[in-house]
Formats: sequence, structure tokens, C-alpha cells
Amino acid sequence: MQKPGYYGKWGGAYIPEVLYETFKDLNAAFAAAKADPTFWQEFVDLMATYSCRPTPLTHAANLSRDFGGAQIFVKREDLNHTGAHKANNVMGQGLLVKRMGKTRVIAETGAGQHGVATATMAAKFGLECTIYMGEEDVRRQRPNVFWMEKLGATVVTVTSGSKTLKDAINEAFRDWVSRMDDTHYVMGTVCGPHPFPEMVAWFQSIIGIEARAQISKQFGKLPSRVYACVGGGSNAMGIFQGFLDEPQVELIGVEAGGHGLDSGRHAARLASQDASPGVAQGYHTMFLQNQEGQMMDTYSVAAGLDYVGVSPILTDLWEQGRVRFEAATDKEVMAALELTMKREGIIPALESSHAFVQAYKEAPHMQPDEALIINMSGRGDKDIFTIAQAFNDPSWKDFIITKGAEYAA
Amino acid sequence: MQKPGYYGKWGGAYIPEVLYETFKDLNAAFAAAKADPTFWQEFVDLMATYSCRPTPLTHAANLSRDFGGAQIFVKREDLNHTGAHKANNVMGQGLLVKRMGKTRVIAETGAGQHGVATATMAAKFGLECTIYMGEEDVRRQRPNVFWMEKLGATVVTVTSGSKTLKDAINEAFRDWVSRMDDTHYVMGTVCGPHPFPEMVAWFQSIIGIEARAQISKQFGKLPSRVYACVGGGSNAMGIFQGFLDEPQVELIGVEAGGHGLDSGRHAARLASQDASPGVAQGYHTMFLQNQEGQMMDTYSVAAGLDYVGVSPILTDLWEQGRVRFEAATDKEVMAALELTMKREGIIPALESSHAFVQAYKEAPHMQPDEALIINMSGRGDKDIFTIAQAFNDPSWKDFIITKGAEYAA
Amino acid sequence: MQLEQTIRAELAQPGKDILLMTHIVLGYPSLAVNRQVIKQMVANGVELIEMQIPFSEPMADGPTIVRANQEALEAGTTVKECLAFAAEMAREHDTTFLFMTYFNILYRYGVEAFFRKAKEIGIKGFIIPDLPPEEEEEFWQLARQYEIPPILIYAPTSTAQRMQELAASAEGFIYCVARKGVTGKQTDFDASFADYMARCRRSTTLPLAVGFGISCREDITFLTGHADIGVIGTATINLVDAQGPEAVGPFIAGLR
Amino acid sequence: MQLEQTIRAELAQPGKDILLMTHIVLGYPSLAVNRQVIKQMVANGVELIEMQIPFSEPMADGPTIVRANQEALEAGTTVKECLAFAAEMAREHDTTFLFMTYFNILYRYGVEAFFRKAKEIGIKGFIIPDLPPEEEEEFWQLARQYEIPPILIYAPTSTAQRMQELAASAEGFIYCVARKGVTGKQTDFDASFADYMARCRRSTTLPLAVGFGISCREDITFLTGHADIGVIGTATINLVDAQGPEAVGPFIAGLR
Ligand SMILES: Cc1ncc(COP(=O)(O)O)c(C=O)c1O
Ligand SMILES: Cc1ncc(COP(=O)(O)O)c(C=O)c1O
Repeated sequence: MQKPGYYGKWGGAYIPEVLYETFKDLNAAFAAAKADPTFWQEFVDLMATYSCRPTPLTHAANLSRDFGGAQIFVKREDLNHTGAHKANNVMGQGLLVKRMGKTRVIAETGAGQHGVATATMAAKFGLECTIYMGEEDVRRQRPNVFWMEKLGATVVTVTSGSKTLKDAINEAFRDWVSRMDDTHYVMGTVCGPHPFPEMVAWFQSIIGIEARAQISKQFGKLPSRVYACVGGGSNAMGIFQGFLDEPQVELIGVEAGGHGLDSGRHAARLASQDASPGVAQGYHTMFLQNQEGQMMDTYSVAAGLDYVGVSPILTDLWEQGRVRFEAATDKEVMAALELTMKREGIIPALESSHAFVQAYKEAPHMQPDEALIINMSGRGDKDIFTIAQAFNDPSWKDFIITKGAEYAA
Repeated sequence: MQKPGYYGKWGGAYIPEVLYETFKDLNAAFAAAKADPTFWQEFVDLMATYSCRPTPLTHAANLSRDFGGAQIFVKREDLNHTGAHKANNVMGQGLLVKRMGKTRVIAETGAGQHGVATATMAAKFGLECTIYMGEEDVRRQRPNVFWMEKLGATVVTVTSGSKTLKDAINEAFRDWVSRMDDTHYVMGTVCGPHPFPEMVAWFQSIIGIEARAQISKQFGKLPSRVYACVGGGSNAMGIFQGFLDEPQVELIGVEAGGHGLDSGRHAARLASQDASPGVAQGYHTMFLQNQEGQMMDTYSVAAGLDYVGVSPILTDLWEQGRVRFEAATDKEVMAALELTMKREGIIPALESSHAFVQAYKEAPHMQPDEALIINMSGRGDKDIFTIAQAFNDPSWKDFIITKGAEYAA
Repeated sequence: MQLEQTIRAELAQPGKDILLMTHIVLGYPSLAVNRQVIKQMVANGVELIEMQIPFSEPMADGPTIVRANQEALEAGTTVKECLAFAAEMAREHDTTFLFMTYFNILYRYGVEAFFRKAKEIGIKGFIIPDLPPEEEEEFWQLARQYEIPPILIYAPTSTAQRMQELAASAEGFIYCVARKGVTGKQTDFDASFADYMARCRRSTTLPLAVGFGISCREDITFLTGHADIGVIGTATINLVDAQGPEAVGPFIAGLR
Repeated sequence: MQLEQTIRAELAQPGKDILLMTHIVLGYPSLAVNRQVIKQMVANGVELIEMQIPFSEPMADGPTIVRANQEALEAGTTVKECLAFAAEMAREHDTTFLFMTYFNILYRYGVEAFFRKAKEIGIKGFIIPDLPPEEEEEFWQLARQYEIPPILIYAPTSTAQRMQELAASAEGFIYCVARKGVTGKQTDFDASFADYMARCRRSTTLPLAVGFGISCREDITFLTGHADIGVIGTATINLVDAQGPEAVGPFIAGLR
């Protein structure tokens, strides 16, 4: 039998000894929760009354017609409380924290989405909360910092390394090894040491369970393809789990192509030739690193995809050929975002827009009696600073210049 | 029998002759839709698959405990697609527009929420869209303008009058009298000439229908009190309709107290002594106007409550004593907002926060076996510019100053 | 009754194929200028003058008149002053004066009190664009009682049936809006306009006024034969803004 | 085996109640400075030197060492250079050198190749803070094969049972982390610390090193009797940063 925490040769728990007991307890608590059907029910109830699960599956009728191919369905994780799928994982881990009797949570955040979700959960559950965020991301995502603080969290700016997500993860571990007794580290994606990949995937599986039931009801059969963007891989794993046991459903993960796979400025691990196996941040997967094992600077217009590693579960599924990987460039992302807003009235997050790109490329070559599902992991209105800037919107800039001058006065 | 479109002596349809036929057609189309059960079903299905209805009813367990009085429940209209209850009305009118075969919609907007919702609906239904917005509001709510434009709408800045919501309404009417053949005016609240109050109230009644079923299921009995903020009155009418026929349920509308009712800088029509009966913008209600009938400048930190008139249906319910009216000052609003974020992890819109203020004042004096419902009409994260400014957040200001300088360079 | 007779009498005069009704926003740019402008209008033969009492929400007006309303109010113009000014004008000039305003002005003044006052002043009719005959029963009764006809409006969107309905309760004359939209924009006097006027004419025996977008001699020439009264609105406001009140006399004189 | 014997032999020398192990980040601030620092360490009697090969994700290190790793990498320090430098040091100095680094450095180099190279250089042990004995079976086999013991770590959170488990596969010595947290912060040597050390001692016959927060003579004096080796990490980095490499000699000399 496979060692627990391994997916093929990927995964594991490369943790400092000081966390050994903490992980033992966490594994035990998670196993107990998983074995207890009332726990899952408690989770589902919480998500139904505090967030708005089940989130809808929306038929994008206009774009389906425009492309003249597959029927395009969008799984609306953007309608979750706090605006993204991150809420599923965070609320689930929050319930686990309550069971473990811990009183403090910490988390890393890149885009800020996971940080806001964690701060929200901490407020709801009455926990102390500290969020680690790279200096670069603090600069890019000030609105999220504002909300985290208002929700009662302490936001710590991380100035080490590349000052982005991976460095925030390192810093969160450094906090955790100092204060494991009362503190739980709410890992934000299906990465990191076991049991995090399994745990986050489990909580996010609610997406796929719902999507499968919804597509069957709304479309009468399974979709041919399911698309999700892949940063760490949690939203992808979430929806893919609904269809993993159906080999006829093709699963497509879309990574950040940045300025293009040839440019060196991207964050595509599995869709590019640039990644190699490595061990970092507590787990074994494909990393964007140099020959000697030093992690590279990654780049994407979408902060939430701008990460060196990727879920070990997805790496395994990729190696098995079960999940196909593609990349979307920043440019393609902005075009897909614009099209989706104009034709369907929905505003995907920059991260989610990556999945839309690939679906739009493939939909025209599919049949109108086929369906595809795009996992819309989050909403884009939280990204106004990035999006307005990416569109180079002149009146937005004027607005900010005027406001800035007003504040400076 | 009461003349249709009248609520007590309030309401009516004071419209220019050129719109006579348009209103006749609209009344007929609305009556047909109302009489056709498949129409309501189509509406409910649309809201279930495109927005996320039913929106949850969340038990604010922490604050209920803190106050030690009534069990506080929050109806989560913030989780609607586009972030507020405005979506209900807009999508409903959109279905009606499709039935009438019109190809263009126009709307007024104050906070920008109704404008974004209308632009969204127009994108979804493939309609041309123009949004009228006062110059003051464009300045205050640039992010919403950006999204409206990205959603494909034309935003027209209104420079007449006080350059706010009421002037945008006038301007929308001016558009409509020029182009009624292909255009429907999507009125954003339960005001304006008949059939708008009735129509908007009907679409918004989905809130109350759900809330009543939810509180019965989650709490086992009816709430003692239901709170809603009142700008035009659409979210309030929406939730109140679920409980109007239960005299033991007290209904409380909360208006914008601004700098205080004595300050003259507020927008409280029914909770203050400052309003008087009048006829403007096509209907008869209580207006904030001077002795000679000229409308006054109103003020609120919440753009969506900053309006001179109020729903004729609510004015009638107020006159009957069925709805109690209170006002919340800006200061109280910021405190309630902060408390709600910190203790429950939810971020009400500034408008909605008015309802929270009054509920928090009264909850401690109620019994723990009683429930109250607050209608959370929208989410606050759309208001970051106003909220961060109202909190006078220094790092937010620094961020804007830096961004402004960067754009100006 | 009285108003219709006055109009018919004017039209009966030799050479008067069409009457002129002009429009003025009271208090814009000031009552003093209004006084000069009205003087010139009267001197140059205008038969009817519409005096608009400014309102903060002039929903049916176009940008020029909206601005005029707003500036009049910002300058502090009150309804009371407008009434006093109207009384003075009616006293001084042997011209037919009407009030144009929105219903809220009457409502806040007291509808009956407003009729009483208008009667006392010598106002011959009301134009209230936001008051359709379906609303405010009391108002229509008072109109009959005080013999001040509210001028009903026909629009290009009005069906023959609706026109007949309106005609049934109309008095004085009918104000035919030349096109869809608000005041102040140019109107195309094309074939469909002629059809519209024919429809109007068939539906009533009352005199027909045509307004919205009438700004020059050509327009008046075109209207002659179709309509009994040509209404000049925004055009004089623009003229006064651009060239001052003295320009009004020659302008009016040149219209017919 | 060999490492433990070396340590025992040193401890057997008269007056040597405690050994010193110092730490250095290769390439920070430069290999040239590292060379000077090591020279002084050796000259002043340090028995063991931990050479950290810099890694971009030093998850278990505190701010000072994190920064040192980062600056070493930014200055272009490569693993290859570190290995060549280590070979030079081992050749020059008759001191016990260990490699400290994160597992990915070995993994990318090739784990067996890395062992082979380290053996060739004369490295006596590895400290890999992110590699618990549960992971990478092959690594532990190679360690035995190449006779380079990976130093196992005890933490204040380790239970007696866990310590015994670890002791079973440990060789050379055990690195007892003095407190929870990362490198570079002060440690309180209080009663619970003595309890902890007693627990460590009970679980193994191997020599015990104590690290994290050891920075001065008082700390070393306190440790003597509790531990066999005192580990000076961040303290020398701070010293070199503040006063240059020449300050290291006197500092080391003053510790015992
Ligand atoms: C909206 C959204 N989608 C996707 C991601 C990427 O994470 P994951 O791949 O774990 O779903 C993020 C991360 O912040 C996000 O905010
Ligand atoms: C979130 C929110 N709540 C309330 C209102 C007030 O409108 P109403 O009273 O019609 O619900 C608005 C109007 O923009 C709004 O955006």
C-alpha cells in the first residue's frame, strides 16, 4: 500500500522535528473528523447558512451560442461568502480547529483571498488570527489587507525572499514552529506537508460533489470536459474530484502563462518544460527551480497563481495522464475576462479567467450536445486595482490620481 | 376599491403624456406576468442558477451571545450576484423586458449598485444599456463606473440639480420620453410612477418569502422583529412582505440619520420631522423638500440611502402604524459595521449597516427565545473607498497616494 | 372656454394664420430680465406667454430649461415672487399669460389656493407636464370651478383613441408635443409629422399648439396651416443667454 | 560512529567540559569572509563547524539566517562553489565539518552523488532540518553506506517516546533544539529547560548538542553539565555583520 500522504511519488511531510507532535495530533483530528459523518454534515450546514452553498451552476447561454460548440456551464464559486472557493477550505479547517481546541490561527496569503477568508473564519469562530503576506502582495492588494485588519486579523508583511506567496508560507511555518500549542496553520491550498493536501482537497470536494449533481440535473448527462485554474490547485482538485472516477470526463488544469511560456516570465509548472521535481515548503512536487534547487521568481497577472509549486495530488494525476495541463497568457486572460463580462455579466477573478481562456479555445471544436464546466473560483471585483490597471483604464487612473492628491493635501 | 397604484393616498403615476402608451403596455405586460405562474417560476429559476438564491439566513451567534438578548439572524442579500438585493429586481425586470421585446434598458444609480446590477442583466440578456449617474456619485463610486463600462454599459454623468440620485432619475426619464419604443426604464427601487412600486416590491418579495421559510425552519417560529434599511425602500419591502400578514412581527425601517436628525444633514423622511407630502419623480409620497416644494439636498455616508423620497407603499405602512421608522447616524453606522466585521466575519454595505445599528440597539432588551432578522441588503467590500475613508485608515491613504503618484508619473 | 374664445378671436384677425406662444423661466436669469423680455415679446405681437415657475425636478424639460430652473432657484427665486411677478405682468400687458410648472408647486402651495391666486392674477391656463388627467381629481374639478383650463397634451405616441379621451376633457387649446423627448432639441418636420398633426386635428375641434424644437421663421412657416399656435421655448432662452434681452424683439418680429 | 568517537575523544581531554559547534552560511557575506571567520574559529578551538549551504526557502531558520541565505544567493553563490569551498576548509583545518542545508539541495544534486562528494571532501555529518526520519528511505540507507550520519533533532515538543524512536536511528550526536521557534532568538534557560535536557539525556547515550539562542559565555556556562556541545549560530553572523570577521576570534575565545 501507498504510504499515507503520498500520491505516486509526490507529497510527503518534510517537516521540522518540532512539529512532529503537532502533525500527529492534526492527522488524528483530521482522521477522526473524516470518519465522523456528523462532521461533514456540520460543514455542509455551515456552508449553507454562512456562505451560500450549493453555489449555482450557470449556463453561459450567450457564449455557448456565440462559439457554436459545447454548452458552457460555469460553477459559481465567486458567490461564496468572501468571494472565492477559499471559503470552503477555511471554514472546514475552522471546524477542525474548534474540535482541536486551539485558539489561534495563522495563514499565508498571496492574492489576499485566502487571508480574507481566514480572517473571516477567525472572526466567526472567535479565534486570534495572524496573516502572513509578502511585501509585494501587500502593495498589490491593499484592499484585502484593509479588510483583514478590519476583520480583526493582524497582517504581517513578509520582506524575505521574493516577498510573495512562497515566502509568506515560509514565514507562517516559522510562526507555527514557535507557537504550535495554541495555533493551527490554515494552509490555503492543496500543497504543503501531509495532511494538508488531503485535507484541503477533502473540504474543496464539496465543489465537485455539487457540480456533478447539478450538471446531471441541468444538462442530463456528464460534461465532456472540466476546466479549472491551478495555482496551488485547490479549486481544481475541488471540482475534479466530482469527476475523477469518470474516465470519459476530461479534466484540464490551466496554469499562469504570464508573458508566455518561452518568456521565462510565467508560473506554469506542469504545462511548461521549466519545472522539475523538488522538495520544499514541506512536500515533494514539481517546482519552478534552477538546476541546483533554488526556487525561481515566478510571474503572473493573477497573484493567486503566482507560485513555484503545485499540489502533489495534481502532479500525480498529471503524471498518470488523468489531468491535462495548459497555460493561459496574461493577454489571453484579459481578453477572456472582458468577453465574459460583456456577454454573460459575470466577472471572474483573474485567476479564474485562466480557466475561461482554455475553455473558450476548445468550446468551438466541441459539439452542441456536449457540455463543459468552467470552475469560476472567485469573483474579479476584488481585483479592481489589478484589473483596471491591466486594462490601462484612463478614468480609473484619473480617479486614483485625484484621490491621491486629495489625501496628500 | 382603491385605485390601482395607490397605497392609501400615496403613489400614483404622475407621468408625461408621451409615456402614456408605454405605461399602458408596461402595466399590461406586468399584469400578464404576474398572472402567469410560469413567469414567477422562470424568475426563481434564473435567480437560483445565475444568482445564488435562496440566499442564506445566518445566525449571528457571537453577537446574540454578546448582547444577551434576541437571537440575531441575518438575511444574506450580500451573497447575490453583484453583491446586493438589487439583482432580484433587475433580473425580474429583465425577464419582463424580454417578454415585451424591447432591446434597450436604462437605469439611474446612486451608490452604483443598481447600475452594476442593470449592466449585468443587460449583458446577460443581450440588451443595450445606458446608466445615468450623478456627477457626485460618479466621483464617489468610480469602481462601480468601471465595472458598468466593462460590462458593456454606457454611463452618463448627470450634472444637473444636486448631481445625485434624484437627478439621475430625472435624467433617465428624459431619456425614456425620447426613446420609449425600444427602451425600458429599469427603476431601481420601490418608487416612481405606478407600476414600479408594485413591480419592484413583487420581485423583491422573494427575500421575504425565503426569510419566512428559513426562520421557521431554523428557529422554529416567527421573528419578533425585522429590520431593514430604507433608501427607496426596496430591500425593506422585499423582506417585510414575508411578515406583513403577521401582526405580531414588528417591522422596522431604518433611514439615514447622517450627522443627526437635528443637523439638517440627513436623509430621513419618515423618521424625522423634516419631510412633507409631495409629488415628484412621478409619484406622491413624503419628500424632504422646502415649504414651496423644492427638493432639499440630502446627506448620508451611504449613497444608496441618500434620496429625497421614499416608497409610497412604505409611507402608507408607516401612516397605518404597521412599520416603525428609525434613523441611524453615520457614526453609529461605522461602529455597527466594525462590530459586525470583527464578531461575525461579515461586511455589510454602509446602507445595510443602518439596519444593524437599530437591531443592535434593541436586541439587548429582547428575550433569548425571541428572534430578530436583519436584512443585509448588500456587501460592503464594494464600498472600500467610502469605508476606508470613513475609518480614516492611514495605510489605505498611503496606498492611494502612492498609486496616484505612480499613475501621475 | 374663455381661453379658446380669445384664441379664436386672434386667429380671426386678418393675416393671422398662426399665433405665437413664447416661454419664459421665471427668475432666469432674473425677474428683471424676464420683465424686459416679456415687454419685447408683447411689443412684437406674441399672443400667449407661458411663464414657468421653476421647480427643482423639471423631469420633462431638456438641458437648457433644466439649467434655467436650477439657476433661478439657486438665485433664490421663490414661488411667492413668481406669483407677484406674474400679477404685475398680467396687469401691465394685455396678453394671454399661462403658468407652466410641475404639480408639486401647486400641491405645496395648496391646489385650491393656487387656483384662487391664479384667477386673481388673471392667468388664463395651466400647463403641468407631470399631471395626466388620471391623477388628482380635485385639480380637474377646481379647474372647472375657477375656469382656468389645464392645457392637455398630445404626443406623437398618443393613439387616436387616447387623443379622443383627452379631447373629451380638454379646454382652451391642445398642446401638441412635436416629437418624443424633452424640450430644446431640433424637430424634424417630415411626413410623419404631417400625419401626426392630421391625427391631432381629427380628434378635436380645439385649437392646436405645437411645441418642442420650434426655433425659427422656417419652422413657423412650416407649421402654418397645420397648427394654430407655434410655441417658442428654448430658442428665446438661448437667445437671451447669447445676445441679451434686446435681441428678443427683432427675433420675435422676424418669426412671422 | 566515527563522529561520536571524535566527540567523545575531545570531551575526554582535560578541562573540556563542553565542546563548541559554530555555524556559518556559505557565501555570506562572501566565501572570502567565510574563510577568515573559519580560520579564527579553528584557531580559537572550535571543535565542530556547521556549514550551511544556502537555500532559497530556509523554512526553519530565523530572520538573520534567512537574510544571510538570501544575500548569499543574490551574490551568486552556487552549490558547486560551496562544495569546493568546503573541500578546501576540510583540507586546511583539522576540525569536524558538517553540512547544514535543506533537503532540496541534496535532492537536486542527486542524493547519492551528494553523499559521495561529501565523503570525498571529508564532511562528518549532515543537518537537514526539513528531513524527518519518516521521509526518503534511500537517504538513510546512503547515510549508513557512506558513514555520514544525519544528525537527528530533538525539540522541546518531542515526547519521551518520540525521543526513543529517534535515538534508535541516530548516530554521531543529537541536536537538541533549545526552544520552540526558529534560529536567532534568545532562549530562556529556566527550570523547564533543565527538565527537557534531562529527558533528552534519558533517551539516548549519544552526545547532546544544544542550539538556538546560544550567544554568550553565560549561556555556555549554563549549558555545561547539561549538554556536550553548545551551538553558536546567529550570534557569529551578527558579530561579523557588526564588527567584521576579526571580532570572531576573541568572541570564541571568550566563550569558555
Ligand atoms: C480566486 C482564486 N482562484 C484560484 C486561486 C488559486 O489557488 P488554487 O489553485 O489553490 O485554487 C486563488 C488563490 O488565491 C484565488 O484567489
Ligand atoms: C446595498 C444597498 N442597500 C440598500 C439600498 C437602498 O435601496 P432600497 O431602500 O431600495 O433597498 C441600496 C441602494 O443602492 C443598496 O445598494
